[in-house]
Amino acid sequence: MPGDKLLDLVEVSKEYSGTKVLDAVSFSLHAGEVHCLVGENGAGKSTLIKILSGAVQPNGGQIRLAGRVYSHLEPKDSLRLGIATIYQDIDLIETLSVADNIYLGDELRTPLGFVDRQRQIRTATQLLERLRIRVGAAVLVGELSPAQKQMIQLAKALHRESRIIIMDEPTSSLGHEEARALMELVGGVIAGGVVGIIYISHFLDEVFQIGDRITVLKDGRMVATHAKGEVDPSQVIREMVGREASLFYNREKVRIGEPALQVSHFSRAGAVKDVSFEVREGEIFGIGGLVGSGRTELANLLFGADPADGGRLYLHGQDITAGSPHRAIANGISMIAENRQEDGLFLIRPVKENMVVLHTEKAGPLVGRKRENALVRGMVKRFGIVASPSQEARELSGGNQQKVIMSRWLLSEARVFIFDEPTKGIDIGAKQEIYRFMTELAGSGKLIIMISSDMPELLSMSDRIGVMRNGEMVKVIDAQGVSEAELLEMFLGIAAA
Amino acid sequence: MDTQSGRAKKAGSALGRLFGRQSFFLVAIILILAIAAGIINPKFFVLRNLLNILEQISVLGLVAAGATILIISGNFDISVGAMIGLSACVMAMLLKTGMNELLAALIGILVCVACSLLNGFLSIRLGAPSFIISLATIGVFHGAALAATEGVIQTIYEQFGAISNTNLFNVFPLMFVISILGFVFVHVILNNTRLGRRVFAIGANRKAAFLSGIGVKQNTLVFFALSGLLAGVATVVLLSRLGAALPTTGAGLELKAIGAVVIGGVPITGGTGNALGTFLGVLLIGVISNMLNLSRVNPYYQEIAYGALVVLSVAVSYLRINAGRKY
Amino acid sequence: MDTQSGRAKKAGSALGRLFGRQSFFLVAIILILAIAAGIINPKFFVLRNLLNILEQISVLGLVAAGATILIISGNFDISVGAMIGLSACVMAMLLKTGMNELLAALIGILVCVACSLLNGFLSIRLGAPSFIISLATIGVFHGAALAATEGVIQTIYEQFGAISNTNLFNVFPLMFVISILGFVFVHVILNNTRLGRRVFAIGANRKAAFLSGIGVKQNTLVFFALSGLLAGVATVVLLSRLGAALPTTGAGLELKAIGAVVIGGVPITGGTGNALGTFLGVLLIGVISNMLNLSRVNPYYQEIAYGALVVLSVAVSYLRINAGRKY
Amino acid sequence: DNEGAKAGKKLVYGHITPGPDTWYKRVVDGLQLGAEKYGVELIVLNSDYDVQKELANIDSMITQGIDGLVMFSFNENGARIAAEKCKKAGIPVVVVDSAGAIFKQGVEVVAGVDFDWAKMGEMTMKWLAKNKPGAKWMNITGNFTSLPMIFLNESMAEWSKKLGLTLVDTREGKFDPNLAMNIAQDLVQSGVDFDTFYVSDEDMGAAVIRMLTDKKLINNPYWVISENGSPAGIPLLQDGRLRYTISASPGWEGVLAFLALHKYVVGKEKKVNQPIIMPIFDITKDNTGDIIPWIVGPVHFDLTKKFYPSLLDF
Ligand SMILES: Nc1ncnc2c1ncn2[C@@H]1O[C@H](COP(=O)(O)OP(=O)(O)OP(=O)(O)O)[C@@H](O)[C@H]1O
Ligand SMILES: Nc1ncnc2c1ncn2[C@@H]1O[C@H](COP(=O)(O)OP(=O)(O)OP(=O)(O)O)[C@@H](O)[C@H]1O
Ligand SMILES: [Mg+2]
Ligand SMILES: [Mg+2]
Repeated sequence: MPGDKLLDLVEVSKEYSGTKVLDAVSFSLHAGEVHCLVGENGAGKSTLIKILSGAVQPNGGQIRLAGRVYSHLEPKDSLRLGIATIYQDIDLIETLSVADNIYLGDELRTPLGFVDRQRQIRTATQLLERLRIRVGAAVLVGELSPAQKQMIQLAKALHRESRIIIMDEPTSSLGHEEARALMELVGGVIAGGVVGIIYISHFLDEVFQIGDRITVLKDGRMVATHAKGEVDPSQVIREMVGREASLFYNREKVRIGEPALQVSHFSRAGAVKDVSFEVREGEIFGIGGLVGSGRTELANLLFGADPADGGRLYLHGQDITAGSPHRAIANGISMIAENRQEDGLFLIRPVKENMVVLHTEKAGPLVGRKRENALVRGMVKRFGIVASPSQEARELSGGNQQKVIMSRWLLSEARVFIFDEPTKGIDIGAKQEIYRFMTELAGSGKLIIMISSDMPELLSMSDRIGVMRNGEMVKVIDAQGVSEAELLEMFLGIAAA
Repeated sequence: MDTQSGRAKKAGSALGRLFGRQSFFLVAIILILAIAAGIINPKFFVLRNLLNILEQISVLGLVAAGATILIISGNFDISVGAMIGLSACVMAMLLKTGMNELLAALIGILVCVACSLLNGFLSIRLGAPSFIISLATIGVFHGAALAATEGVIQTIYEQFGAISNTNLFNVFPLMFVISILGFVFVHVILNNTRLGRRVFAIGANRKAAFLSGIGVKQNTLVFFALSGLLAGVATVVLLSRLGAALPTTGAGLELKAIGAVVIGGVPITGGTGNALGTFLGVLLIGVISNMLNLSRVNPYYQEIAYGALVVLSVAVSYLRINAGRKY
Repeated sequence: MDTQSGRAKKAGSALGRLFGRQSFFLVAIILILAIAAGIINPKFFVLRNLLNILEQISVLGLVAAGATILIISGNFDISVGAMIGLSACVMAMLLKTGMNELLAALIGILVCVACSLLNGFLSIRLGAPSFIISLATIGVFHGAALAATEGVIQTIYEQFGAISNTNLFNVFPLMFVISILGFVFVHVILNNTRLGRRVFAIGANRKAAFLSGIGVKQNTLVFFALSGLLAGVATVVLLSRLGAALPTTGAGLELKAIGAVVIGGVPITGGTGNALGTFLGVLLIGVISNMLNLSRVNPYYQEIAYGALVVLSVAVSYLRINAGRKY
Repeated sequence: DNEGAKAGKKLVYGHITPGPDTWYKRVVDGLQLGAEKYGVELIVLNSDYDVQKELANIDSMITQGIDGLVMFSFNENGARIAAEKCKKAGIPVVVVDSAGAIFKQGVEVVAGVDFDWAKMGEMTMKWLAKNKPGAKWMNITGNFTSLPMIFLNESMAEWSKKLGLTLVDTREGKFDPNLAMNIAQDLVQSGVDFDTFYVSDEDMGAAVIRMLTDKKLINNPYWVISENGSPAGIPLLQDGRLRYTISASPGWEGVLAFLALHKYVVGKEKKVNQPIIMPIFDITKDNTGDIIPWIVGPVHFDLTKKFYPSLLDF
């Protein structure tokens, strides 16, 4: 039962240096509905909502909002008109506290006009509690993990009494529990019947769970808008990708061999406690746990990115413990970091350089352009990266950036791969391609450790799963036949040990 | 969650919290240098000498306080020395025509604000880094001062001495009090006002600031105006101290100020920092200069000693903080 | 896929691709200024004058070529002027003792490399920005030169003139050819070597570079060494040109070089840029200085005009690129 | 070789000045006065104390085909290069303030106008010894690298010893009044025993005097003496806070340089390497009227007539 019309985007278009990334897209939103936006990486979803939030100026079309017609918006107009946006990429001020970030541009003030930081911290704490975000309001944002930052973005958007809330892949770095909390929150907000939500996600189950309408974008054009219940996931996938693809990936199993990689007693004060496990030949070893359980910290230790208090790594009995990423890479270890923008991308450098950096490091003092170009072309094609190799990485859509990072490490010819949230933000079609690649790697004798907060992914891709809780690897289970609910119980530590 | 608060706890002792870590080490270095200076020459600790130091750092202090805002916000103004020269010459010339001192001071301050705004405006309007714009406007300001004075020193003799002659409670040089007020002003702006939040936001992440509805361009202009205002006050103090102005008056102050700000813990890319750090940076520079002057080091070696002491200070204050940094 | 190739095609005309956008506009500005200069004073286009410009920019060119590497990598060395002064004095003193010219030149270059490495080493070791370290070492280098010479000019008369006297094909000043070779060297490093990729990677995102297995610290030292090497060659050329050295020889070159690099399109935060842009920045500065000298503008107004022309050039080259930028 | 002159075209002289400064400005004024009087065009370029810019300025002067150059360099080498390059281009050169060094190097110029810096040091010390026997003095010099400063400092140190005075220490004021003031303030505080500041120009001297006045230390115990006779010092001499200076007028120096060059260019002078050493006088409270004015005017031609009649003889 849709309420008032909150918003009408009419034939909105956007070009970047002559290329149309949005072509006459129309889109509307009513009070009390969740309108989902789906499409492949680079389809133009983020661009569309950035036009609405004022971050991007359209080249044509109208924005009908609050009884008026706008040709374009500025962020401050948009905020004033009651539009709150949670961006896909984290855009917070790392040097300010959580409370300062939440109230940025809209500070609470004392009667004398000074910023009332005490009150900001108090009210922010209340807000965070209400949203079940367990982060202190006075903590500096720079100290938070990506997932925590993502949740702060949420709080920042929600602290204003907004009528239109835009969420661009809000759950991509959240754990299962946080994602479920967010779903509940969305449900609660919508139930009031006043607010409308635009929701972008690559998780179709989420979309079908909370969406009232679903709009599909492809190559910057609108394919269709469906009401909930009039469409099934396979049709939406077909409209997005242009072919059949399954929601669940059924990987080929590889023959599991002897234990090859031995992770032995890794510790780091305050983060990781005495973690040991083995990875066998042909195996994909999954690591699961709640956000903040120390998975990323563990990966950083294995890769030598952070100093460990202790721990050795053996491959076929040979000690390959690394004190630095440089050593790690030399020893045949690769790590795809969780935070693509901070830890991975050279944002102002071309896609090509981003992709081949490891190859260049290996290949000798002179750059071999031909070989590089060939490698880049191969990856662009294989993963369907919507970008030219000479484009700066910052101009890519979030999912395409992730693909670039994946390509970099897949090109690295390592023996041990550590993937930390590998498919974050990647569309369904390309996800399958990445899974296929990982399976191939496993099949060719590489050892793979995969950290993932995406339960279906973790369950379908892993042979065994190490469960982490408070920095400890509490158990290692066989992934076969485990349900999501059972796994979550183990993460939380409710199930019998 | 508890990992975090644990980390936070370890980060700071009571003193550390009071000063922030960098500032804590700066205080320590200043004390060590002061004690060394006192051992070399006991006169260092004579009240009169300590007051001299305060007097000598007051002009640099005002300039550096303004630079703190700019640098945190991700901007640079390296024409400050030249604009001080221009403003000092204008003021001196006006005073020589017999203009009222207050009015002349006001005009001098306005000259600095206008020059600073010009830098800000050009940088914003052209989308060019303020560093390169202000590098170019050095020539404009210095040239204007030259054209106005034809390079001739503008001496005002007994006029305009009120600021430099006055000591509060018969002890504290008024100049230093003004300088401290400048720091307090900057401190309050940075910590207690919306404008201050914007300084950090724009300096740390322009795009995020913009997306939060902050008018990046307008606010940047305000930062330049503030820096100009403090440079203007610095000029008034300087002119009062010197009693004469040349186009080169103030030359080099901008680099010293930037140095003090960076020693005080602001990264050159901006985004974080505080007024106290800058104050300590300025004080450190003042103590080093003074102790060298008192020390009778061979004049040819004084500059070496100065540079080496600054490096040493930076070493102590950064080394502890970045111990174990891998990249 | 087809969207991409379409994009690439539209993005650049033939000229645009050749130069990159910023460089294209720089070339345009230089041409416009040259034509204006020629109208004001036809002597501008006399071959001798054009060659003079090339000669005049050769030292700055070498320094700026080295600064390009450093600035792209996210570092600064503002002690270059002082290290040139020191190295020039050392070389001149050695020549006066009758040392072989080649050997003296080699030692001079090594002095610059050593000074530069010192900056790099301190900055890395202390985790302090190279800007502040090199600000402090200015005093060390300049003081060392003062102490060595006691301020007395070191004149080498007829010695060491080979570089500045020689013209290739009887026309092109050898100095300029050396400078061009410096640019080619930097260009090749940046574009064709792994080291160059590291310059960009470290400048664009230190942490990502570290996680990609690049030795950030070791490579940063190499960048400093390269910058020192080019500064050393610049010193040799400068000394050959001047025939005498003072501790102040070279003072101010660093700021001009940084200016040229930034005009040439390198952001002061590093990460991107190219040697051609810097070369054009240097050429622009050379043309402006020369045309002002020929224009018979009152010297007091020359500085204003110089600053204004630089702003104008920055305007033309940045305005087009950043048109519509909102923050 | 002076086609311009021969063709009856307006002559163009060039002047390269070291940097912006009151002294240099008055030299320019003197040249300008001469140029106006004799209908010559004067081009002035400023080196900004930058050796490279100085070199570019020399090139530029040659490109512009000037008929004569008055070269004022802040380092003897600049003057030498100008002389050599101009000789190649057939342009006569007069050097200012670096005559001694130029003649010593055997480079040919038309004339060198200069002061006898060593003599200046001697006079200063003699006056001090006479008026404050056994004085302990502190030297706040200009730039360590400036040639006149080097000569002056050497001579002062030598005469100070000879006359039983004590040179306590030397500091570089860099001609920056602010720096000179800070140094003086710290020295006063340092506990070092001295009673006189020698400050190498009145601009810095005035700043030091202002500080001493504020601290009520002027003349009690600290005397301030200086050099140059700039207008900035005159009121201070008159009220007794500046004890001594030496009169040396840059305006006149400019006039003399112009005349020396012009006489050669118009062909009335054939001699080269003529030294024109300007007279210097002790100046104290009692004879401030004798200061040769810095600001140019007819008086400088009168003085020229008195001291260098032959220069006007064309
Ligand atoms: N600043 C820019 N310059 C050039 N092209 C851009 C720029 N920003 C976005 N694009 C291009 O616009 C297209 C649409 O990007 P957008 O971010 O809207 O995709 P998306 O649908 O959100 O994809 P994803 O699922 O990966 O987040 C992409 O091809 C992207 O490369
Ligand atoms: N730089 C940092 N400063 C302070 N705390 C940090 C920092 N990085 C991580 N943490 C904290 O350390 C804990 C472990 O984080 P880690 O990233 O290893 O967890 P994770 O299991 O990978 O979960 P996530 O999904 O959040 O990455 C978290 O509580 C996180 O907030
Ligand atoms: Mg997106
Ligand atoms: Mg993680």
